[in-house]
Amino acid sequence: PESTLEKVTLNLTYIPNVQFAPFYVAIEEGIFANHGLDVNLAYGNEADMVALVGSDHQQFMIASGEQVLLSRAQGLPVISVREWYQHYPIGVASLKSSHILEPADLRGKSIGLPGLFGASYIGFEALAGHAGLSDDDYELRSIGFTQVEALVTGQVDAVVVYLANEPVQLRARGYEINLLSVADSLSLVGNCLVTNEKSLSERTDLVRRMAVALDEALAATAADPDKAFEISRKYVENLEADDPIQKQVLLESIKLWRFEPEPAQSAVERWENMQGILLDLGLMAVRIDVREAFSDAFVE
Amino acid sequence: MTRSSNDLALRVSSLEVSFVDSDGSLGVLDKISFSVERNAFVCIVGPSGGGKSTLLRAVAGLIQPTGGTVEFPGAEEEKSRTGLVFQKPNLLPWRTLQENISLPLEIARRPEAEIAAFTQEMIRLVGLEGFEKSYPHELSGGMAQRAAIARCLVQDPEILLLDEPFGQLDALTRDRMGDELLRIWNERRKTVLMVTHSIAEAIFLADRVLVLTSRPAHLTMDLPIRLSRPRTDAMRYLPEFTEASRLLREQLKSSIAASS
Amino acid sequence: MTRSSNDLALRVSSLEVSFVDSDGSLGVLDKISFSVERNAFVCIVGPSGGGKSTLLRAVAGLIQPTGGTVEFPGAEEEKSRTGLVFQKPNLLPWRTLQENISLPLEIARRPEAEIAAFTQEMIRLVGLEGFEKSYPHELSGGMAQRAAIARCLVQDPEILLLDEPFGQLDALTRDRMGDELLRIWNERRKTVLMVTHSIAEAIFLADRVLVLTSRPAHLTMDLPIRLSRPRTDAMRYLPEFTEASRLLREQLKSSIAASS
Amino acid sequence: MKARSLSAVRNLLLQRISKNRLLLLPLSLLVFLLLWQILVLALKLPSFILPSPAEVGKKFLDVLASGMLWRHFSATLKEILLGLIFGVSAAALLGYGLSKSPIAERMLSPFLVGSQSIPMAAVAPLLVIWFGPGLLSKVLICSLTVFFPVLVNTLVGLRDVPQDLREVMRSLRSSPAQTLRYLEIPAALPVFLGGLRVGASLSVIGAIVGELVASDQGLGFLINVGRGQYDTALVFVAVICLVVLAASLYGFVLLLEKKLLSWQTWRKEN
Amino acid sequence: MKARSLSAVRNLLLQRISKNRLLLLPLSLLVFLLLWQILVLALKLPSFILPSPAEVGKKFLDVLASGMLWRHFSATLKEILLGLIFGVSAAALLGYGLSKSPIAERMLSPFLVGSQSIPMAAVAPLLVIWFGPGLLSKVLICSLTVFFPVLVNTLVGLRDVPQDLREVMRSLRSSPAQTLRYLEIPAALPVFLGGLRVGASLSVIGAIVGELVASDQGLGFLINVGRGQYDTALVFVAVICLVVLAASLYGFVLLLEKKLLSWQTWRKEN
Ligand SMILES: Nc1ncnc2c1ncn2[C@@H]1O[C@H](COP(=O)(O)OP(=O)(O)OP(=O)(O)O)[C@@H](O)[C@H]1O
Ligand SMILES: Nc1ncnc2c1ncn2[C@@H]1O[C@H](COP(=O)(O)OP(=O)(O)OP(=O)(O)O)[C@@H](O)[C@H]1O
Ligand SMILES: [Mg+2]
Ligand SMILES: [Mg+2]
Repeated sequence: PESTLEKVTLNLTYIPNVQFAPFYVAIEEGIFANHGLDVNLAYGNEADMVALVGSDHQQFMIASGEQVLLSRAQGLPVISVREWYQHYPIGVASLKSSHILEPADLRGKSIGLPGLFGASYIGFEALAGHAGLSDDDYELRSIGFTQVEALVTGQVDAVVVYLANEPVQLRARGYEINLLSVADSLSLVGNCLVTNEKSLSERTDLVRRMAVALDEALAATAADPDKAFEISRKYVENLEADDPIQKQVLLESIKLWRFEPEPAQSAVERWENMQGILLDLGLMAVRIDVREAFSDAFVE
Repeated sequence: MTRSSNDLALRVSSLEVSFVDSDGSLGVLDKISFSVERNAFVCIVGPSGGGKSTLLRAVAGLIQPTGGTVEFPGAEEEKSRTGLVFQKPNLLPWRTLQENISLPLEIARRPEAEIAAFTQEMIRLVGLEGFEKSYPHELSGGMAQRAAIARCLVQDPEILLLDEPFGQLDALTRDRMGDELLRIWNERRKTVLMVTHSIAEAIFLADRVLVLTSRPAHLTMDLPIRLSRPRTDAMRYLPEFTEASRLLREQLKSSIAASS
Repeated sequence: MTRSSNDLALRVSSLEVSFVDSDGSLGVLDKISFSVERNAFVCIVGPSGGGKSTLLRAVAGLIQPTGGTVEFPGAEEEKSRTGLVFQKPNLLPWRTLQENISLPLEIARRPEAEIAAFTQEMIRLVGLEGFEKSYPHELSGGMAQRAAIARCLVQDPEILLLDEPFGQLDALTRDRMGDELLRIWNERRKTVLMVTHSIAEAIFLADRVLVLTSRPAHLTMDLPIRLSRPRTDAMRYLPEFTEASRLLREQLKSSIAASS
Repeated sequence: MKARSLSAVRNLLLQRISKNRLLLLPLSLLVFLLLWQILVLALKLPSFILPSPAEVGKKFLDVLASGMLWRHFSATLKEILLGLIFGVSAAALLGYGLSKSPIAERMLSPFLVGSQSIPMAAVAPLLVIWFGPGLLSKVLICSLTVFFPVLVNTLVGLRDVPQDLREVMRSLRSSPAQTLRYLEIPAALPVFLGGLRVGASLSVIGAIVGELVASDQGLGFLINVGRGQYDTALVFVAVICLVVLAASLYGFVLLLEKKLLSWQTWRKEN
Repeated sequence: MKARSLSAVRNLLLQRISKNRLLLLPLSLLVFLLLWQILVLALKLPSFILPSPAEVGKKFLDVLASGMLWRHFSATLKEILLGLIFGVSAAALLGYGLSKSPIAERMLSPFLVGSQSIPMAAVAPLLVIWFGPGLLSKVLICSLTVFFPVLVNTLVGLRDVPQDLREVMRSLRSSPAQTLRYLEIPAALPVFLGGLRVGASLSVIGAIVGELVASDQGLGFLINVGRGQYDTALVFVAVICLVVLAASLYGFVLLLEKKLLSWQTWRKEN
């Protein structure tokens, strides 16, 4: 019966989007309910949400790996309990005519990115650093979230993008592009399910149920993307039933997901890779113990 | 009409006023003392810029004297003790003539019907019938000033303070308003303190005429007018009238000469 | 002083003015025609609210007549043809007295030195020495009006249009200003058209007195004053003076009675 | 005399035109659409950067038909109206209070001014914690935006009430409440309404800022959706709705001015 | 008479206090810091949501010493000053023009109002494409923010110039330029400066909005950095700088008012 379901809020970043299809599926297909959860989805700024979860005003959110480290470095007791993404979802897109085929080709180019913060900045620096480039070798321009527009109007030579979104948009509009993926160079922690230490220790069962539900939701979505897309239309505004672009966005993001939890050892590696970049960039001042940043308690 | 000289409506004692103006302090009133008996009609004359308006405003309580006191012996109630007609009409531009005249009654929270009746009566008295709905800007200078007089009379104050109320009226209206004022004063037993720049008007209307010097103003003359009531036009040619006129004119001239 | 009656400074022909006010159209001037010879001194009297100010404003070109024309035959230049003193002082509140008086000269782009000299001369003429740096609000009603007169005189216009300029002055200043006005008029050969509400003043100052009726105003009398120049106080007691006074007073009374 | 009658004719003409001002708005709209279309043709930008009027028009009809537009529009409208009510009342009350106490004004004004310049994005978590992510925080931001111009103009308007009219009221022994009612409100109204004009059009931005930061409805949300899906026509539809909304609010205040200040045509001379 | 002399004493006291107003600001600042500290203690919020005054103070000294604060502060200041110059001049010029032509006002005002309500975030792509991500687009947004309140108050101020003073100028045959100089500017100044007060404090938000969307310098950028690194104390330092900046601009306009409107103490009676 309904009354036994536990009400929780799950914070997603930005706005309703097909990339969040698993959560819509989990609600509509009763996956959350099967685990005794009544989930309310909320949307907002990632940093704000991390602060709210860190202060235990809310319990769950989806956040990118570097946010967990950055916030822990500032003393926020947040912790990742389940990696959602297999690959770090950032890449560099350029028009075919620019002939940027590998990271080294970025030398001397102007590169647009939303700003000198967040996943796109960190992802780009990881990519460039791995190719032996430094900030003197290219010109970074903060252009806000106008990557597609800036690229096609020739304002910049390349732009830092989310792999599942902008490339699809560009290709769908007939632009031929080259894409460099961060994940090809380096294994980093992408989006994960994040909670806080207090919830983890005091409401372990709740956290477990949430993590398991996420697992099942990912599998269900990947198994029938068409159905997931149809379900998403209830949640995502302005989604046409036959919208080829948005459907492609969903397919592209499924490619990034992690289905089988891996042994803890390689997870530590991914977190350490991330920490190394943050330290190099001066975004973190001191090294922390990455083992405390995630929990593998729910990895089956 | 019986008047006891001990029955005072107003006592002004050593009144001093000075302003802080853009270059230093400006003494305007210099130890002015006088009193006004109940129901007396007193006129004030004096040179321009002397301090006549300032005196009236101090009596009305609109400016705080630098020294001295203004008292209303035996005044019954705090309200409606004085009613002031300013030198400028100062009508509220967003109210029609009628609404301007009824304002004091609205402020005093009188009943609607009474407000309407009194207002209409005053509009008739000052001869502005037909302009009830006009806005101040649609009135000529004289009409606006008549409206301001009506606004004061409608309050039925114990002491009427009038600051050159007829300055902008034409000769005929002026005479008529003077007569009306005497009638009202007589009927309703008012005390009147009026500034005027016409010596003839002062003598014709007043029981006493006070003469102020130029700035800093002090009182140089307090002339009783010994003409019987009611006053008639014929009195203007009596020797008493001419004599008072000569006295006042000379006093004014000498006080201006003395101070400048 | 020679004056040819053909030498006109101003010709007003069938002038009509009506206002659209809050309830319909209000006819104010009704086919007014008269002319003023060069260097003549003409006074206008009439009941309050009749349309005297309106007439002056139409002559000054401030309102567009509904009908008729205003002409200045043989005027040499467009500039400084008329100078108008309003019924209210209308000083600019952010300028000192001195700056208010020098304004017309600044507008006419006169040289600095000339501006200073003329301004000072006018301040002396109207007796406001010592108040050069005062702001309008620091002046008494009469002082402000004198400043407004000075502001008009400083322009040295061909035709002076004066709208009850002495309304707020005390009796003595008023007489003095009248004398000064006659002196200026005489010295500088000005044409003067002046509204006043004092019949005595009109007769004392003017070559001709025009009488307007109450609204809608038309011209009911054009009375030549046959007193010699220069005028002296003694003339006030001449039979011509008394007769003119009686005539005007009667005309005024009858015209008010007729229209109301 | 010729010059005068000429300008009289001109005045008459202008009167005619301004009487038929129902014609004026469509006219200027047409000019605007034309300019837009020319821009599209001249710049040859892809339509996801600058869509043509026709594309936007089609999108508009689509979302109108689906009811989506109205849902988000009414959500934003609600925030704005609530924000206006709170913001304007608070500003008017505080403005009156401060105008009576220059010391309080001097103590508070740095904070009031400061509060204007706090970017919402910077204090969003505090807002969410204190006021929740819902309606309240948006109404609050909107009120805050409206608040300031109305407050300043209330202060300026009350300061400019002519001193001699104040003296009239004092000589009539009017109570502070009566002075407020009979003198201060009508005298300060023109400048106050000027502030309301600004405030009313800013209120729209206020509500949108809140929605852009975090929301799941409203025109600001619709903009986020459009941007996220590179559906620029949708963004334009939302922006145009905002513009129309702001212009309507402004127009409403103008109407109010016309009604409340009818004496002003006459006021000039007093 | 007692009441009068009592209130005289009170006035004197108030005068004293307001003369020593150099004391007033630190006082109200102290009250503010105290309230803040109490809030921190009472709510027990973690410092990454609401840092204590001490933490923020320490951070302030850090970034001040490193020169980082000054670099970003001066970048924002530059945008704001340029934005103010452009915005205010444009508004004053256009306001004067529109006040002379009611028809033009009626045709343009919907667009002017509309332009106020376009959220920058929504048109950011166009702005970036047209004006680049750099200084120009920020100055533009800032000008646009300043523009509107100043425009409206210019219009209101010019409309309220007393008609009889206009008649005086006409009777003196003053040219339009002279009427502007001698009558309209001084008469409209009080209300115009009221608009400038609002505009000056809004200009700060204008510049920040641009910086928050896309930038690599300025206080808005610093906020983004602080938020990105969960360094809330840094965000607060930036916000406080903004607040101080806005309050200073406001104070500057107040000073200007005091200087330019010294006649206003006297104006009341005319
Ligand atoms: N608020 C004020 N600040 C400074 N000076 C003032 C103020 N009010 C009046 N004065 C000065 O006080 C003097 C007297 O002014 P007041 O208005 O009382 O004169 P008055 O006798 O009424 O003159 P008038 O007959 O011309 O009206 C004048 O010199 C004037 O400049
Ligand atoms: N702008 C206007 N709109 C409407 N009516 C007006 C306007 N100006 C004047 N009037 C009306 O015109 C008539 C004449 O006004 P005017 O000011 O010319 O009178 P006046 O003869 O100068 O009176 P006073 O001697 O009292 O100054 C009055 O009835 C007045 O109500
Ligand atoms: Mg006086
Ligand atoms: Mg008149």
